[in-house]
Amino acid sequence: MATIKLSADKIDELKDVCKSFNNEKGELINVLHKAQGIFGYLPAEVQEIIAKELNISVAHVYGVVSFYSFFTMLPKGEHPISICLGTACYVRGAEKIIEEFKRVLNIAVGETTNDGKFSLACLRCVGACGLAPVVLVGDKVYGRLSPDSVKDIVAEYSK
Amino acid sequence: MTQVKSLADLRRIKENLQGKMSLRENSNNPESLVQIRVAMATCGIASGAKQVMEFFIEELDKRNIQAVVTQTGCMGYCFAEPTVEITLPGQAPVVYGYVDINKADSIIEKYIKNGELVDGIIPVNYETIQK
Amino acid sequence: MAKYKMHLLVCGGTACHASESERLLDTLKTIIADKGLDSEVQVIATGCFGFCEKGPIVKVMPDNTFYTQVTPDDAREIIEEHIIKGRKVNRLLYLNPESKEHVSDSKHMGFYKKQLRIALRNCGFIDPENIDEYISRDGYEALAKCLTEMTPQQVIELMKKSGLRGRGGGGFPTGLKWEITSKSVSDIKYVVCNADEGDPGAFMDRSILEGDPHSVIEAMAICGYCIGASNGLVYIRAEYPLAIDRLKIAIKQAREYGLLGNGILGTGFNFDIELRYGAGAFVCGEETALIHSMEGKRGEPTMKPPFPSVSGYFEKPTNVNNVETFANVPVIINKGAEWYSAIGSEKSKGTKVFALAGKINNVGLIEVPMGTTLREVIYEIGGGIRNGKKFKAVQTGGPSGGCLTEKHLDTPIDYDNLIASGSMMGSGGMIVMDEDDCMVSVAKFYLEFTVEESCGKCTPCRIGNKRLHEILDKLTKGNGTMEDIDRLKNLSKVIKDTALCGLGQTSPNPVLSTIDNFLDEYVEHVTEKKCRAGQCKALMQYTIIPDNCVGCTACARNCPVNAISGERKGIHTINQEVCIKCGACLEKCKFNAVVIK
Amino acid sequence: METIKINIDNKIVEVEKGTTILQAAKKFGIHIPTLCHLHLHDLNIENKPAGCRICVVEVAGRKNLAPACVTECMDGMVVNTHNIRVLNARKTVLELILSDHPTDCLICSKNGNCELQSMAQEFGVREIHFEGEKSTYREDTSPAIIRDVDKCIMCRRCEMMCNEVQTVGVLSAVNRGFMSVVAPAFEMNLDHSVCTYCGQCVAVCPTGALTEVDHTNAVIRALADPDKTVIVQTAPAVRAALGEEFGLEPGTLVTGKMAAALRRLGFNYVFDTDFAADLTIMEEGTELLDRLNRHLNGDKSVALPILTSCCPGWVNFFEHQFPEMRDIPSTARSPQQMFGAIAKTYFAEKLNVKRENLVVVSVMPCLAKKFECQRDEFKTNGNPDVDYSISTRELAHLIKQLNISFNELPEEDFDHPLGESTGAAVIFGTTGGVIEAAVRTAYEVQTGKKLQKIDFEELRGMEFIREATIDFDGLPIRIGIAHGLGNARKLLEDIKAGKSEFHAIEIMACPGGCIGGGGQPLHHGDSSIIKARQKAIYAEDASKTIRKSHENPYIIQLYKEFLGKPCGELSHHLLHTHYFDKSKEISVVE
Repeated sequence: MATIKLSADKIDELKDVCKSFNNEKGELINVLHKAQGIFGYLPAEVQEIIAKELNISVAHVYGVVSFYSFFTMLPKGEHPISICLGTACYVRGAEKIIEEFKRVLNIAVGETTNDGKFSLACLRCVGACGLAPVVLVGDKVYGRLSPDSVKDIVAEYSK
Repeated sequence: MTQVKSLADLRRIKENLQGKMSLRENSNNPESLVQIRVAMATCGIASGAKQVMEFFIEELDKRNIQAVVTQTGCMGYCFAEPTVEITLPGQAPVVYGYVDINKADSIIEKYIKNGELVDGIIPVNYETIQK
Repeated sequence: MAKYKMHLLVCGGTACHASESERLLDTLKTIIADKGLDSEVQVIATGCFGFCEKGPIVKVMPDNTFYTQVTPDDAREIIEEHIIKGRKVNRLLYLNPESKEHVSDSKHMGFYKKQLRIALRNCGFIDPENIDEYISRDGYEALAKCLTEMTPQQVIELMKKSGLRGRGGGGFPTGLKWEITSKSVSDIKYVVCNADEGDPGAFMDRSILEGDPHSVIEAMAICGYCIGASNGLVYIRAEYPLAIDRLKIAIKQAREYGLLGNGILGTGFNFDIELRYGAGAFVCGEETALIHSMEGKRGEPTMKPPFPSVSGYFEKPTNVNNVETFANVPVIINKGAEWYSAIGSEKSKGTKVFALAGKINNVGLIEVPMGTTLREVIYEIGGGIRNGKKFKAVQTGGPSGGCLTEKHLDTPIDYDNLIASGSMMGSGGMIVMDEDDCMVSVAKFYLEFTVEESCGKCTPCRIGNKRLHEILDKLTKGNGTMEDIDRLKNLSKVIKDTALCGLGQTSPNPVLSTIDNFLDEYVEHVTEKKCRAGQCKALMQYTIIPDNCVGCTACARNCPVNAISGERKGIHTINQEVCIKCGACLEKCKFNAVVIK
Repeated sequence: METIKINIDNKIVEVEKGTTILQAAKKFGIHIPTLCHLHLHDLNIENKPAGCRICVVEVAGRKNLAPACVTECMDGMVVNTHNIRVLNARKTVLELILSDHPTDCLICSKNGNCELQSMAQEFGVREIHFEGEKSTYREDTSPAIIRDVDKCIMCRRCEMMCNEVQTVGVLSAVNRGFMSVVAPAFEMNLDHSVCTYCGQCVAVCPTGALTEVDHTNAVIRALADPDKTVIVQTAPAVRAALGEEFGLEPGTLVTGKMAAALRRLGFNYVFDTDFAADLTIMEEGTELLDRLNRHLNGDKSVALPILTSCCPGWVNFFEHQFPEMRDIPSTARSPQQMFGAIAKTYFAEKLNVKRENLVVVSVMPCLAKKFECQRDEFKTNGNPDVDYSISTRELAHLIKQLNISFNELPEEDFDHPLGESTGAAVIFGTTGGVIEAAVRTAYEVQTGKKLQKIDFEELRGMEFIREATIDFDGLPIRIGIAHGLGNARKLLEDIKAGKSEFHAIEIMACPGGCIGGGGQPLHHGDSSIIKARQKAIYAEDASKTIRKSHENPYIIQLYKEFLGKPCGELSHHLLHTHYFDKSKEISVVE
C-alpha cells in the first residue's frame, strides 16, 4: 500500500470540497480551483485524493491539471508575481519588465526565490490593456509600469 | 425582498425607481444631491479607483456636502483611469480622468463647491442609446 | 452657483500637446487675464478629444463651439471675437467634410456619432451591483415582454430579423443558432455564456460583466425561453475575479427578485444560472473545447458536426453565445429588429465593441456601428498614434487575425470585409502598431502564443505551428533564407486547410497577413540581416562613434556585462561578442556617441 | 435503410446514411490513408479523434479539407480524395509528424511493422522539409512494457484502449500543445501506476512508442548455456497467430510447425501450456464445485460467484481496483504458473536437475505474463517458477534470427509428459473457453454423468458480456463471461451491488481473450484477424480426440504420481495463490 502524506484536517477539508460538488466528476475543474485555493498548489497527493473522491483516474486528473495553465503542481511564492503577456502589454514593453523582474529577483520565469517570498510567472491578458504593461502581485494589479518601477514593487513586498 | 411576479410588478418597480431618480435630479435642494460615479472595473480599481471612491465618500461627508457616490463599470477611457463622472444638479455630467486623491480633493473644492472646472476633463466621445 | 460664465476647454492630449497646445493654453490664459475676464472665463486643459487629426482643439462652453487646428496666434481672435463680442470665429470652426459647411455646435458634428453604445449602454452608467439601477434602465423589460407577450418562435424570428451575429469571432447568426437549438429534441437543454475571453488584448466581455452583468443574465434567460432550456451556465475566466464577483451578486439579486428561478414573472418558465470557471486555456473559447472543459475534461475541441446545438454539454443540445452577443439581446427585443438592423453595414448589423490598445493615444473600450472605418477608429476615436510616431499596422482578431495596413484604413469594418482583407473580427481586440514594431517579430509573438495555447490534439496545430514559430525565430535572428519565407507560406496554407478547430485553422493568419503586407520586411531580415524597426536584437549592433566619444566612461560603467572598454578621456569600444544589446549605453551616453546599426 | 448518393473521385456511389467518407471510400475500393483512426469492427471498438489529419479529403464547397474518418457523407456531396491540394496537405502533415519523430528506424523494435514507417514509404517521403525541436521524454521500462514516447504521434489509440475499453485509466493525454503526450499520472513510470500490463496499448500503437520488454536475448543466452536444461511451454493462443508473422493467412494453425521450430531453437523439451490448462481445470473446477456445493448446502460464508484467475491482466486489475473483492476469484494459479511450478518440482525431480539449472521459458500471447512470472509469490528462494515469458512476436523474431525457415518445417509433436493436452485446454485461448472447459469437467464430476454434447455454443461468441445457464442435470448453473476489462468492471460492480446472480464468471482482460492478447502479432486495426484466430482455436479443439481436461492421461498420472488429489495439500502449495491489496491508501501524516 502506498501512502499519501497530507495532514488530516486538510484531507477532510478537501473531501468536503468534493462533497460540496456532489463528488461529480464533471465538477473536476471547480474542485481543482478550490483545492488550489486550499493548498496553494496541486501536489500529486491532492490529485490522488480528488481522483478517488470523484471516482475518476488519477491520470485523468493529471491530464486536466497539466492542460490548464492556471493549475500548478509547484508551490508558488508568498507573493506570486505574474506578468501579463497579452498583445497590448507586449507592444508596450512587457518583455523588458520580465527581464527586470528576473534581474531583480535573480530567478527565471516559473521559479520561486530561495526565501519563498516571490515566484515569477507569465500570463495571458488580464484584460487591463488600458494600463499596459501590467503585472499582478497576488490579486493586485499594477499598471503603466516601466522597468524602473519593478524595484519599487519588489520593495513593497520585501518588508 | 421584493419578488417580481409579473410584468406589471416589474413596471411598477421601474416607475418607482425612476420616480426616485428624477426626484433626485429635480430636487429643490440641488446642492445636496451631487451625483458621483466612480468607474470601478478592473482597470479602474488597479489604478486606485477604490481609494478615490472612499475618499469621496469620507470627504464629502466631512465637508458636509450631500452627494450620492456610486460605483459603476468601465466608461471606456481606460487610458485615463481612474475616471470619475460628476453630475452637478441641473448640469451635464463631466468626466474627469487620472483622478487621484489630490485631484479628487480639488474636484470637491473647485468643481463641486464652486462649479469651477478642473484640468483633466475627458471629453465624452460617444452616444449611448436611450432606453 | 456657477462662478464662471464661460469655459474654454483646451485639449491637452498627447497629440495636441505636440502641436503646441500648452503654449495655446498659456496664451489664452494671459489674454483673458489681460482683459480682466479671469473671474468670468475659465481656461482649462482637458484630456484628448480623440480628434487629433484636427488638433489642437478648443471648445467653448456652454455653447459647444468647437474650434479646430487652433494656434497660439488664434487665441486673441477667439477671445476678442467670440468671448467678448459673441461672434464665432468661422474660419476655425470644424468643416464638415461632406457638406463643406462649418459646424458651430459640436453636438452636430458627425464625429460625436462615431461611437454608439448599445452593448455597453449601461457600462459606466449604472451601479452593476444594484439590480434596481438596471431595472430603472428598462432592465428585464425584454424578458418580461418575451415571457408574457411573445412565443419562443416569435422571439427567434425577431432575433433572426435583427441580423445579430455572434460577437465571439465566428459571426454565426444568433437567431439561427437559437432556432437550431430550439428544434433539437431533448428533455434537457443548456444555455451557455462563453465568458472565456482569452484573446490577448480584448477585454470587452470583462467590462460588460463588470459593468452590466444583468444584461447578460436577462439575455440568457430569454435564450432559455426560446430554446426550451432551464439551465444556464456561464463559463468564465478564473483570471477575472471582479467580473465573477459582480456576476455572482447579480445572479443572487435576480433570484431574490424572482427573475431567476422557478415560475419567472408568474409564468411557468424556470431558469437559473450556474458559473463554471476556466482555468487558463485559450482554446476553450472554441465552443466544443469549452463544453469539454465544463464537463471536467481537457479542453480539447472535437469535430463539428455534431454541433453543440444538437449535442453539447453532456451530449444535450447546448446554445453557446458570448457575452457581448448576449448583451445586445435585451435592447433588440425592446427596440425591435428594424431599429437594430438599421444600424451597421449590409451583412453585419448593429455595433461592435473594440478594445483599442497598443501604440494609440486613447487606449480604451469603444463601440462603433459596423461599417465604421479603421481610420475613424484610430484617428478620430483613438486619438491617433502615440508620440507622433508613424502608423504601421493594426492587428485585429488576436492570434486568429491579421495585420492590416495603411491601405486598409478606409475599409469599413465588418465580418466579411475583415476576412477579405486577410484578418478577422475575432472578439474585437484592436492593437495599433507603429514604426517601432517589427512585423516579423509580431508574427512570431502571435505564433508563440498559439504554440503555447495549442491543445496538441491535431498534428498541424501541434507541430505545424511550432515549426512556423521556429522559422520565424530563425528569421528574427538573421539566420533565415528565402526558402524559409516560402516554407512559411506553404506550411501556413496547409495548417489552415487541415487543422481541427478554429484556433488551428486561423493560427497562421498573423504570418500570412504580415507576409502579404510586409514582404519587404521579411526579405530585409533575410538578405540584409536588417530589422528596420530595430526590434530584433540579434540584428542590431551598438557601436561607438569615435569622433563623438569624449571618454566620460558613463557607458562602460553602466554596461551590465562589461562589454565596453576604454580609458577615461579615451575612445571607448564595445566588444560585440559580449554585448547583450540591452541599450543601457545608448541611454547613458550624453554625446550621441552610441548608435545602433 | 435510407441511402444517399455521393460523388467520390468522379464516381457516383450510393451509401447508407451515416456512412463516413472513409467507409464509403473503402467500400468502393479507394484506400484513404489513416493513422490515428482505428476501428475494430468485430469488437465494436473505435478510435477517431480526427487528430492526425492524414485522411483529409477535399469536399466541394467547404473552405477546409475534411477528415474522411469522421466526416459523414451527405447527399450530393462531391469528394476528391487525391487531388494536388489533398496530396500536398497529407504529405506536409506526414512530414510534420516525421519532423518530431526519431529517425532511428533501423534499430527500432517496430522496424518493418510500423504504420508510420509504411506510410512514409507509401507517400514516397525522401526529405523532411521541416526541422526543429523534437520532443524528448524519459524512457520508461516496466516489467512488461517499454514506453519510448519520443515516438508517440498522439494518435490516442492507447489512451482510448486504456480508458474506454479497459477502464484501467493509467494513460491520459497530458500537458498541451507541442509538449502534449500520452502518459501515466504525473508522468511517472508504468510500474508506479495501476497498469495491468494487459498490453492492449501496445497492441494498437502504430509506432514504436509502446513495445514489449524483449527477452529474446536472455532466452538465446540460456539456450547456449551448457549447464542449463531449457524447457519451453506455449500458450494455446500462440499457435493460432504465430503463422501471421510468417505471411500465413490469419487463422492458420501452426501447432506442429511451432513445436518443430522450438525444437530447432534448441529447447531441451518442448512442452505445452495446454497441459497446465488441463491442470487448471482440475484445480479450479474442483474449487468451483466445492464452493458451489457448500453454498447450496447453506454455508453463507462461501462467496459466489467464483471468478476465473488465469488471466494475469485481470488479476492485476482487481488487486488495484477491487481489492475488497479479492476473496472471490479462484485461488488457482494461471496455467503458465502451474506449469512452472510442476516443471520445477515434479519434472525437475524426474530429470534429476536442480531447479536453478532448469530454465522455464513460456511463449505467451500476453505481456502481463512477463509481470506475472516475476511476482515474488511465484519464486522459490528467489528462483522463479517461470524464468522468461516471451510474446508470440518475440518467438517469431527468435525463429527468424536463428535462420529457421518456418513455413518449410515439418509438423512435430510436443514432448511428454508436459506436452499432452485436451481440446478443453486449447480453447483457453479464446473468450469463453476457460469456462467452457471448466463446465465440461465440472458437469461430469458433479453429476457423475457423461456429457452428451461437448460443444457449449451458448458460451461462445464475441459479445463483450455474455450470460448462459447450463443445466447440471436439473441444477441450473448461471455462467457469466466478460472480456475486456471495462466489461469485467461492469460485472464486478454488479456483484458489489449484490445484483449478480452468477455462480461462475470467466474474465479475460483482452478483447477476444488471449487470441487478442497484447503479445500477439499486430492486427493493425483489422479485427477480422482476431475472429479468424478464434475459429482456428475451436477447430483445434474439435480435432482433438480427448476434449475434457479430466480425461488427460498425463494429468491423471500427475495426480497419481505426485499431487494426490485436486485442491489437496500439495496442490494448495504449488498450484494456488493469494491476492494482494494494491490500492493506494490515504494515510494521515501529521
